[in-house]
Amino acid sequence: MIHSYLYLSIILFCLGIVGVISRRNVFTVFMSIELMLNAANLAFVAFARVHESMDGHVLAMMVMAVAAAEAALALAVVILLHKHKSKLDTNVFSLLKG
Amino acid sequence: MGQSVHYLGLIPLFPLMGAVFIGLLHVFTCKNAKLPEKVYGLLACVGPVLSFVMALKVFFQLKALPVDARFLSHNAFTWFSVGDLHINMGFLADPLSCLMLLFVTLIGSLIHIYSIGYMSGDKNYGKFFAYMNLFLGSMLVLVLGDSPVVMFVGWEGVGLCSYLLISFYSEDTNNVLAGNKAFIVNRIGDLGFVLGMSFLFWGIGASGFDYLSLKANIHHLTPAIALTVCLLLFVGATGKSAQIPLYVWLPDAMAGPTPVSALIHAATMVTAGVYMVARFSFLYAHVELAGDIVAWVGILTALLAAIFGMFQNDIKKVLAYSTVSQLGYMFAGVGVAAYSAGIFHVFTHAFFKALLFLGAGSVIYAMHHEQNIWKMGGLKAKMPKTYLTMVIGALALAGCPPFSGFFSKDEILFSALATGHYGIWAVGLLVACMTAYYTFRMIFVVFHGEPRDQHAFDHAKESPAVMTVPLIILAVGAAFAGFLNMPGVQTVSHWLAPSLTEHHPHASSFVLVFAMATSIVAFLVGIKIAYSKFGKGAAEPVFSGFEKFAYNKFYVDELYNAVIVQPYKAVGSSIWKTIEPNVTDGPVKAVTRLYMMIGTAFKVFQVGYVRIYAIYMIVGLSLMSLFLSQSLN
Amino acid sequence: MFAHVLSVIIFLPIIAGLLLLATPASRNIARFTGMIVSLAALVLSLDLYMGFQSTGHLEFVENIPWIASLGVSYALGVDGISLFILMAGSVLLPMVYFVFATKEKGYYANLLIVQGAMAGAVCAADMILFYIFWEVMLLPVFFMLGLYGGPKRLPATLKITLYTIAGSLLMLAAIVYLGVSYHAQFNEWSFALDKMAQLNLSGRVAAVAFFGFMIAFAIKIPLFPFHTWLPDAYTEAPTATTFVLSAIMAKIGVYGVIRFVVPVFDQEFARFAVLLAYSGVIGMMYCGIAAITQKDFKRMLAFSSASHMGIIALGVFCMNVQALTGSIYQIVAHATSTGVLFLFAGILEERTQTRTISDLGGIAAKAPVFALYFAIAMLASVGLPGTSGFIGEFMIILGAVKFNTAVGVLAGTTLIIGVCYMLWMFQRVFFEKATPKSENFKDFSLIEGLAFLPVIILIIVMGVYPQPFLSKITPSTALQFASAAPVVAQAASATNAHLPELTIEQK
Amino acid sequence: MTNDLMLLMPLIIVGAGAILLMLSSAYQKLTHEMAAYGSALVFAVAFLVQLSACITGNAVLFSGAFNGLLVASSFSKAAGLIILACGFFTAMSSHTYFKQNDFCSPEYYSLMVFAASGMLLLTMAQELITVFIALEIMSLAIYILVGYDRKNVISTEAVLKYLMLGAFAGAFLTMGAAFVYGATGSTKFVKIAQYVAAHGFMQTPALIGGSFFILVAFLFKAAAFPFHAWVVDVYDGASVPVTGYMATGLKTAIFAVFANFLVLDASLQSGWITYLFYIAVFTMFVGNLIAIGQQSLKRMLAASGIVHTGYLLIALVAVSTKDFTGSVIAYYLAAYAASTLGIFCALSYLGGAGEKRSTFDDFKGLAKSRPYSAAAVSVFLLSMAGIPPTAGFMGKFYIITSAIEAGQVTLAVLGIVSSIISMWYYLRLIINMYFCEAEEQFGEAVPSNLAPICTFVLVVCVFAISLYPVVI
Repeated sequence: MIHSYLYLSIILFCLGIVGVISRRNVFTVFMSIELMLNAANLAFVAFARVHESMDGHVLAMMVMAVAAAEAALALAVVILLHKHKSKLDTNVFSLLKG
Repeated sequence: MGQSVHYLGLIPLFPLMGAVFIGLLHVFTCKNAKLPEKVYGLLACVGPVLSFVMALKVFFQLKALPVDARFLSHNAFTWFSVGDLHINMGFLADPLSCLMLLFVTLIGSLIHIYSIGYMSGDKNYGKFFAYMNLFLGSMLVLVLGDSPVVMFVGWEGVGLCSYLLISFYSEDTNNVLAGNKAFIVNRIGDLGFVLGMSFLFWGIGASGFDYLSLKANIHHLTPAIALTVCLLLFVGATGKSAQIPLYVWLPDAMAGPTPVSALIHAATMVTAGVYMVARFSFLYAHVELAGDIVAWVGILTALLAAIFGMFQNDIKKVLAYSTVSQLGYMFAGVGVAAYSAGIFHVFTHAFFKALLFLGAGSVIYAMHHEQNIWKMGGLKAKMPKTYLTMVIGALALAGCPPFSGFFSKDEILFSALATGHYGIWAVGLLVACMTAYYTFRMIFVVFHGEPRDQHAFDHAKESPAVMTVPLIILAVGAAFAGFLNMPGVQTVSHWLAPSLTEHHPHASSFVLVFAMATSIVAFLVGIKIAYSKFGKGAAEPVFSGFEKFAYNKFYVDELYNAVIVQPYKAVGSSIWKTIEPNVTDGPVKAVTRLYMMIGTAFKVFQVGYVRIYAIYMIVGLSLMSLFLSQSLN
Repeated sequence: MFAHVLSVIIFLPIIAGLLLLATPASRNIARFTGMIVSLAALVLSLDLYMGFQSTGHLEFVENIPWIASLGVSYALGVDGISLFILMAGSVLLPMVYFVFATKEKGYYANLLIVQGAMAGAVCAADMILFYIFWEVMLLPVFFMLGLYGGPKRLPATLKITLYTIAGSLLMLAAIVYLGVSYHAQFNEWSFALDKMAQLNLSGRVAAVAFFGFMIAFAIKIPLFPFHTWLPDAYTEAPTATTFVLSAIMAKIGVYGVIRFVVPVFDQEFARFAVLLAYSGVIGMMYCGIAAITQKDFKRMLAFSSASHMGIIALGVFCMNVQALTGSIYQIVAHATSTGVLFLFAGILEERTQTRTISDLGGIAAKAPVFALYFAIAMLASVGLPGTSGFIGEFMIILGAVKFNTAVGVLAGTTLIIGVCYMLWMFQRVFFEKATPKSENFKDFSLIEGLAFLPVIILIIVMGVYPQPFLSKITPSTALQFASAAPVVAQAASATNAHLPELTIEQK
Repeated sequence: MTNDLMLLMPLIIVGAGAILLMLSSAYQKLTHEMAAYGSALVFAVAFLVQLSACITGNAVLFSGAFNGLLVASSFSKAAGLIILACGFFTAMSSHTYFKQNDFCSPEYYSLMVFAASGMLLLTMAQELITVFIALEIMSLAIYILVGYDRKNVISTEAVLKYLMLGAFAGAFLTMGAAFVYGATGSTKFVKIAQYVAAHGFMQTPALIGGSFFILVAFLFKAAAFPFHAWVVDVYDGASVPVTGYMATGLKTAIFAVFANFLVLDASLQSGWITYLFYIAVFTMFVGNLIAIGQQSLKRMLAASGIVHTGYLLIALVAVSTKDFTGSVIAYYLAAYAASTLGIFCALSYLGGAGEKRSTFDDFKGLAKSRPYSAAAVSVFLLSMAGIPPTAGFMGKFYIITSAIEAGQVTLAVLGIVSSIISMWYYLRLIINMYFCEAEEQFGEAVPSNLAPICTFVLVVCVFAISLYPVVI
């Protein structure tokens, strides 16, 4: 029973990874990262059930909170980027290199 | 045992101090205030004369001692001492060194006096005498040194002075080059000397490295080492005493002032090699083979030099080659284990060769530094003293009885014959004949016949007394020194006996007479040919064929230049131009270049696309997890 | 004689130098400070020399724990080996301030620092301390070379610095390895020199550590084929730096071998001695032969210096007391002869504005005193008996013959090679006719003459009466072989195995 | 209890200080100079308290109350000291920096203090989620600081890269934490250690995977190969003081928690040792190779930061889990922080308006115009290069010693080799400063003396740390 949860979380996680490395739109990238975090949350919750302890649920909550903070910052950054180049393609932002 | 006397140390010290004093005087005065030449002259002669007096003192003190304990020694101080190696700055006066001492100081003093006249007017007058004194000091160290190492000090010292004096007229490049040649060739010999000493030390040096201890332990030396040491030391001798193959420097050394040629390159320094071999007689006497090699090298050198001597035009060159050839005789003598004969020839040769050189110097002086004999002639009338003395010298050199050269040379030939070295005897005889020829060729051409250069002839006049008096003294020596070791009398041989390891061959009196007769014949033949060709005066010959070949000394210098000097320089420049930057420094350069290349190449990976960075992460991560999964099962 | 004399000798110059750098002092103040401080150091080290007991062990020991947890301590001391290198530095360096009057402030300051650092490296009795001074030694050289060097100085600077640092970092690894293995064997931390001798090392790692040390020293000496930094550095460096490099710093490399490699790695050393000896002797010949074709006399002297270092190093590798003592003696002799020659070369360059041999000539006639001094130094460097050069060279050759006949014979050729290029140069610069550049060459002033006089006298004295010096060296050198005798002896005999007919019977 | 408070006090002070600054910066009157002094004050006080705490013994905090989430070991305290010092000097140098650059507001300093509180928490964290939260407190603050120059597209790009990859790594951390939690039923280090001790490490795949993900996150923050690519760009984009702060404080915190996590259990450490070995080697060499080619000083320093991470990883490989003091790591971090901060301090006033002086060539002839600053910079560079008698040498010496002692001779030798390689680009700057003539002129007016003073204080530190290695 637990395994299916884990499989799901792992699949989500991998989807997230694929999203990060394949997509060039900043928004999509951040969403993929959120996906990964939620995969982690799912795992936490699932394990919490296995161990029959509340810790996992608490942890999931905390992760969500942090993820929210991160997302807030991410949005700010997105706005900045759009201000500068009016594009959200990560490849546009490659002045720093070499 | 012999006794220790302190004044031995003084003998070399006098001239050395003189050298330092005169040298400083010269250095500090030469720029502005010039000192009168008299001062230098007097200062210069003090040292040698004092040493000569000391030498006499030594001689008489030795004479007083019983024959088997005839040596004086003085150990000044411990020079250096490391592990088994103990070297004292010690001096040893035994009959052998005493003999050398006497004639070195005597002739040294005479030549110093002579130089006062000869060098007059030279701007480096002081420097000259400083060098001369320095030389005499080193020579005396060489003679008196009680161990090979101390001898080596003198050995190198005289080499240095010879270098300095050959390149004395340093304005002219050729003189300096001649000086370099002399020093470098000598150094080649010295390498042999040093290595020889090293082997000797590791052989038997541990228990004392002075001659007496070495003599005592000589039987501990393995034959192989003994032979090696003998040959290596002989290499040293060939360098110093101008034997094949290292004789080439001596003729060029004539670039120096004539008194230098007389003192250093005829009378004293060049005989150091012979002296050294005689010193090591206790060693050479043990090694037959080494002796034979020495003898043959010697006699062949004598032959070669005689051949060259017959075709030289430069009066000093003639004498130079005759010196080389006489040195060859000496080595032949010591080679056949007739050490006393060899040393005796050194002794007599010192007189007549110094005489000849000084005479030649006097001629050159008179002819305003003209050295080509074909520019001279008929000088007999102009400078009788010089003529007479030089004839005496020539007769002695040519080995005319009863002049000194006859007895000493005859002694050598006789020993060769008596010890069964017939080949050496034969060659020796031939050389004797040639010697007579070229000596009198020179005499006839220079003094007889018509003057070839009228102008020079008119201005030519007899040299001042300060130059002629030494000539006369030397002439006396050249004439009568031979009687000291007449067959039957053998004073010198007996005198030397204690310090030499030789057993006189007991040959029948017939052999003795035969040897004498043959050498007299050789002399007569030689002089006859010379007279018939040049007696009436002759024009300068044009050489062709073999003569030309001999006149150019068989192109040996050119050969050495092509085979040794040029390749050496080539190697040098190739190292510097090619090997250093490309081979030795190659790896370093390569590493640097690689380093920079990689550095620039690596910038490519910093593409600047954040996505790519994420991909790096994932790729690395997946690789790691791959290894992980393998390590798990 | 007070307790911390060594520390004073080390830190007085360093502090003075740093102060000079930190303060806006004028160049004259800098020069006089340098003069006074270096003379003070000289006085102190003479005092030291007088007080030296020549027991063969370390004397004037100072030992203050520093990093307790790793047993690193501030430990100083001198023995017969280090004493002479220390003395060479103290005696020679004051001259520089007298001779070179018009240099930058930093020039003098750096000289002071390097003097102190070298003294420290020589006196250090703890490997970490040694390493620190060893590295610090390089920095002033780096700055002097880069700031006051010749036109092509930058590449030379980089080369010497990177080359040397590369070597010494490897040495650091080796040092640490020694410390750790001491901890492993005796279960206490220590980097003290005398304790390292008790280590018994073996196996591949030991050999690697051995080379870690050896390469560092080989680069510093420099030993063939690690010498390629030398010609450029010596040529481009300002005279004083070249002087320091050749006269003392190179010697510290040799000192390192004697002090660190021989006692600690006796097996490896015995194993590789022949190889090293050959590299020494080849270096001698290689550089000596290269020297003869140089157009630039400073570069020629650089090569000659490298050539001499080859022979000095050889003396160390010969594993017998004569050769070792010889090379220590030669260290001082070479410092006094070649070092001084470099100073003379500097003077020559300053007065004629050229370094090209062919531009010069006839100086002997123009400047007799200069010529005399130069000649004496030159003769010492070609090892003429009666000068300091002979004693060491003779003993080295002697020892080399014992160690390995072939090496000995090759080593002997130094007599010839040296004299070739030296005479060649002397002829062109001092003899022959004066050239436009050299015809109004100014002879030494009285001050300069007096400044150099002690060294010239020293050259003669060390040649005529060396025993007093040797008697201070030999106890220590003898001790070197007391420790590692058996291995070394059998190795030495093994090296001669290839010519049995020449194996010498020792009675 | 008081003792415990004492130990926690720095964290409290910093946290409170951060909030206070944040609030007070709402007032118009508060200029950013004042904020700078304020933050400096906070750091100074916290530092002193921490120092006094160091003198008193160490203990597990509130083992009852906080349930052992936080531990103040001597190591964490040392790390804390370093972090606070970094904060202090960064505040000072930013004060001078913002005399010449005008995108500052008081919040900047409060964010810096927030970051510091996150770092302190990180050093003491003994529980995975605490680690995660502390990491995020720190990172969020740093993200903002990196992108603080809103007008500047460069810094925006930098924050994009950092944020995106950082969040990416953060996701790994959470996933790792989840797995570890799943395997052991707890996220507390103590419990995990107990579990590992009971069941062994290699037997539980979830545990392996989890710890692996956690390591990945740490390695990313520490800028180890292959998670290093962002460093150069982000350091380049951020403003000088922030870069300095990241290079020193952040790295200190990360390595503190990294070590704490790694020494949980011997089998855990030994499980990862081979990977750390290779990562260390690659990190050193890749870092060097990136550094060689750089023209901009900031990028070179970033790359050299990667190399130093490599050295620290050597130390991690060599740490013994039994009696872990972390002294070697702490010492190296201190030495590295002193010299790096020093350089960034110097840059913050040498750089001039808009960081005009940034490339190697811009530093030519600096020794003429600013002899003392040039000397200071050379000292820092030599320290980074590990030339005695600077602190950098001692640090390297300790690391190599510990590595060889732990039998990692190869690693030690490779470390040496890498520091040989690194020589060139450190010397290069010295050569430019001393041996080359200036090509263009820069306004050398010093806006304020704080940064120069700090620089020289740090010079003294560099020598002091090496001559009195109290940490060991």
